[in-house]
Amino acid sequence: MDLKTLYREVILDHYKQPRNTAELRNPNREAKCRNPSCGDKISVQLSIEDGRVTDVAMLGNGCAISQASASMMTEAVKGRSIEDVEAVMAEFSEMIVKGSPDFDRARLGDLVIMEGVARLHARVRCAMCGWSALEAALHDPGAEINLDNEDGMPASSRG
Amino acid sequence: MDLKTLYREVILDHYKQPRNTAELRNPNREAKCRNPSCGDKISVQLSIEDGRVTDVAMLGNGCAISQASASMMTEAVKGRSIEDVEAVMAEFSEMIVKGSPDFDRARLGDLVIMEGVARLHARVRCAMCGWSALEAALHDPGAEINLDNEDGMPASSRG
Amino acid sequence: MMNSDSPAGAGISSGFDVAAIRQDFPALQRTVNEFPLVYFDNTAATLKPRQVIDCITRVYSDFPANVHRGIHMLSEEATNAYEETREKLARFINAASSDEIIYTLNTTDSINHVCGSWGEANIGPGDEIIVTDMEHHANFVPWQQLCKRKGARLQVVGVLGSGQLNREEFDRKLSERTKLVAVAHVSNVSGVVNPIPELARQAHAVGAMFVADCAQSVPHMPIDVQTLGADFIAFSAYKMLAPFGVGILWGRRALLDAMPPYRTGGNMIAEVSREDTRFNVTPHKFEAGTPSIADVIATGAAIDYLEALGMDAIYNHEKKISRYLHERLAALPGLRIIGDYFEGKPAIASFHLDYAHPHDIAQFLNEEGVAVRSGLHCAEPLHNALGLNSSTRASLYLYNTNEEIDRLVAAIETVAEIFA
Amino acid sequence: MMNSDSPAGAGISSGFDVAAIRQDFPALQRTVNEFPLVYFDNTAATLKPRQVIDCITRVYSDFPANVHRGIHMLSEEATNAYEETREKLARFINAASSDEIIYTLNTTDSINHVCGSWGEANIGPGDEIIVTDMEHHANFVPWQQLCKRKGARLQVVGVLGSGQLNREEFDRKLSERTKLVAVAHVSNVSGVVNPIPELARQAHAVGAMFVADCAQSVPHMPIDVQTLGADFIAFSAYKMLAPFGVGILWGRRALLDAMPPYRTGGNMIAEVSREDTRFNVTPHKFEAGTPSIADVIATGAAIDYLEALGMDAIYNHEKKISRYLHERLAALPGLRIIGDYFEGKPAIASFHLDYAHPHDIAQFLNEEGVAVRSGLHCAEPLHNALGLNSSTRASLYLYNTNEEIDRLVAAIETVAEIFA
Ligand SMILES: Cc1ncc(COP(=O)(O)O)c(C=O)c1O
Ligand SMILES: Cc1ncc(COP(=O)(O)O)c(C=O)c1O
Repeated sequence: MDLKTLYREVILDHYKQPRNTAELRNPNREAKCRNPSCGDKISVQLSIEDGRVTDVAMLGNGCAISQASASMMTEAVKGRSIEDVEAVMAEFSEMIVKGSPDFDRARLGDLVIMEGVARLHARVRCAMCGWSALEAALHDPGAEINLDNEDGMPASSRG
Repeated sequence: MDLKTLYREVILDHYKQPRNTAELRNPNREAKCRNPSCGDKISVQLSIEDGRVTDVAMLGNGCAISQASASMMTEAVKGRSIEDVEAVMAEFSEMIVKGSPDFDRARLGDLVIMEGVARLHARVRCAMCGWSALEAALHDPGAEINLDNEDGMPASSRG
Repeated sequence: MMNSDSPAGAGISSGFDVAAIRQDFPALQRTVNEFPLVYFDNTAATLKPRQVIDCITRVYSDFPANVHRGIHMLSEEATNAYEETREKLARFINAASSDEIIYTLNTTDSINHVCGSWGEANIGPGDEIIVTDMEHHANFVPWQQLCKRKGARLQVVGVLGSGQLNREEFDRKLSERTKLVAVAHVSNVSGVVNPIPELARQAHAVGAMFVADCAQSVPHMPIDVQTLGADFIAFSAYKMLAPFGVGILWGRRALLDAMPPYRTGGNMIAEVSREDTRFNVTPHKFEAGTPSIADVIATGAAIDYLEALGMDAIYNHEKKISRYLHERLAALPGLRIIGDYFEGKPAIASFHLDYAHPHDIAQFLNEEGVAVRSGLHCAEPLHNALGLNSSTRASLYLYNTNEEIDRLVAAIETVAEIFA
Repeated sequence: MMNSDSPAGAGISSGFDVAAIRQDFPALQRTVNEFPLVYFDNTAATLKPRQVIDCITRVYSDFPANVHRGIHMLSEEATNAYEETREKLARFINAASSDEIIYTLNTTDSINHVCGSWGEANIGPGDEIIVTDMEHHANFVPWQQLCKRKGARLQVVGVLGSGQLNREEFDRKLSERTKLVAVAHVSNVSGVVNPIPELARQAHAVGAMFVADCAQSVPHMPIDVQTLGADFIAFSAYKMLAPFGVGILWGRRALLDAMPPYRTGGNMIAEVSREDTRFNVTPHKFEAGTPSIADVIATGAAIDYLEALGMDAIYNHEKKISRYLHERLAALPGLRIIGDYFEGKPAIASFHLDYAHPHDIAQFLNEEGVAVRSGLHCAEPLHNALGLNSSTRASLYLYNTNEEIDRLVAAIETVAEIFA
């Protein structure tokens, strides 16, 4: 898929109309992720009940890839069990960060259309921003994660 | 003049039998020079009376070039007026440090046979060690001069 | 000794012959997605002419030895060429002596030298250091952190809507408490050229030291440290056609002589005993360990290249393409350039588009073969001051042309099509 | 991606084929006074194979761009190759993670990082730091100066007549007051190999940090930081076939994470505001400003070259030529080698002659085409301890041969003729 097609068919829809952007009233988990290369920030809020993500919101702004990826993320995790969410996170990271072809396509579902981002190495950070916030919300609630400058992996430095 | 000839005909004579190495009884000027590339040190002592170097000694040890150059230096300055000594120092430095062909041959006399050292860039320091001590004895008595690592010029750092 | 071929563009009759100059740069032969490369990321690093590349090859093929006046032939050749670059650099910026030229790793390292040596020794509680909002992090964070360590106060001078320094605020913040002023000569984002001679005169009048970050000026315009007025300047060789790995710190001899060394170790010493160390003289006392020898020597080849073209001619060419760049960009709907255009502005334009994010812009520009930077350009305080998250920067150099600017404009129009 | 040609000497059937290896090194084609060059100054800097030289040319011709994940193609290529070397270095010394590899300017800079960051933060009055008399100034002066600044005490452990570390004195000086121990893995003068694992175990037992200066071990023998036992190691790329301009600091991740940055500026930050700065993570928080990008990438090519030959095979070759070197030199009248020979001694021999000064020896050896170093080799405390003003050092590497050792011996005999 060439870049224009990737943007036109996948990214722009979510960029222009990102899903789940209404602030939650009573989130019980929340975290932020910041991309130091552009200063963009995404916050993720979760409502978790009985081991299940009953509601999710992503707030903040950024480039089309980070917004689209975070928006798709909210759709992918809403209503899922935490176990499922963890598994999806792992597969998404395998696809985007490792750029490995060996991820579980079935588990990723619609997210597979983001595969083309893996070859845009400098944009891996963008694609991971919302996901890193999600991961922090689950494992280190309240954290403000910085994406590492070089390899797009979430870094543990806190404010 | 090739290296062997330079050493055989010029350097080794002074190296093996350096002139004016007896410590002076009552020097009125004295300074040291150290070559940081090998740790060698040469001290120069002067007796100056009525604006004239009535006696001179060079003490210390080092490589053949530094010893020979310092030994020749003592012969060149003994009995000369300070003005003459300054002029000889300047011409010697012109010949060795600058490597310029425009030095005053007449003024340097026998010292001209050291000309071949100028092309041994790494040895300029060696050839200048005794001379730098002489200069310090005249202008900054008591100093311990260090030869600069790169260009063989005396440096002003004091102990 | 290491004199290189003249640049093709320096022919007698040709004036400034960009087409010929371009032949010297192998990277300009590259294509991206089948488009010829348009390289507009020169603020980050310039391309290298074959004269510089060949010089590196020659050093490593012929005399890849360590310096410091080793007696064998290869070391002698390396030492001579290494010290020759110091002479060339001194002449290039009109330093009083080549002893005032210190080789470091990059501009950041040069500024850290002044901060870690002069700053550590001279800044105390209650003192103030002035920087500006338009500094690169390299000339901001070290001073900020020094102030924190020392209980001193960082005074940050803002910028006006035009992008220019707020001189009134500068005058107000400068006081008897000011011990050091650190200002970029040319902003790497807005291209603003600060009036260093005047600012330095004001700083000196209150007894403050003046550091000019010349990373974006020395490569682009003639610089004479005798008239610039700063006490220290810092710049990077790789931003002026030379290899990575060499920064330069110039400082006034008397200041350098009085400063303690920054790093310690081999070659910067005169004598070492168990008990104590006597240091070598300026500049060697600041050059601990084995330097980037080949990169330094090839920096000499880069200076030969720049001097053959002439810094006046280079700056004139840049002014021309800068005017065209700004005209063309200003005409694009939804595009705003950071800072007002002014006559003589270096060919740097950082902009934002109403309809697209800098990272997406850079991505699509790359798709069309146009290389630009997007992000904060290591100048977060400036972006904060302007209320911007980030920007897209096109920065040009001596080999760039109006035709390439047309390519940039066409590529931005593609972005508009996709996002609009 | 940046994989280079295999070295000619790594053919399947050929074992360690020195004749073929030598073809890779352009400098070995040189003559000095019509003699083929014998390069025995490898401790100061090694020659470079064409694989490394070609890699530099390729970087500057194809993607001479800055790193830090710029979005355009050239920056992406540069970033990928730059980070790939970090992986290669991590594998080469068996680091737990490539995040533990920090690029610096040289070994001296690496040690200054530990001293200026960990040392500044952790050393106080009454604390003690142990070094040895056989340290290079790079691993001596920084600790001595730190002790002076902090009111701490430098404990210097001497060497025995054999050249070996005085272990009894080490045991005696090590105490609860010891906060850091800094020791060379291999002496650059005597070639002594210190027992780092044991010394580090002892240091850790009293709660001290251990820094190993591996500038002369990593290029010559297999190194595994997991078993070496040190907390930090430092070495220089240009001593292992790579370009000048790259030092490496390896440290344990947890220590690096807890340390403040050494230099500050661009790229080592996460967020900068007027008031404060949050730093990037390890290793980036230690890499301020633009690094020696091409030199780092070509360091990857050097590692490819060394790995294709195999570090075991390289060390075996060196042991063989070392034995021959020591045998031949020991047989010369009036010649004494610093330190006793031992099985496995790296091919370094520093010697003095009764009848001639090291500078004169080096001069005449150069005349015969043999390149050696003379002087203090940045190890003045060792020369002081041995009562020597200076020495002449022959140091060999993977491309050197017994025939070249014969040339050295013949050249020393010429010196004897002239001076005797
Ligand atoms: C104005 C300015 N200052 C400082 C720097 C930092 O230079 P370096 O990365 O060589 O340390 C840059 C580089 O982008 C710059 O543009
Ligand atoms: C044992 C040892 N340590 C440190 C150094 C210093 O290395 P650099 O000059 O790369 O800083 C050397 C270089 O000669 C060395 O041999």
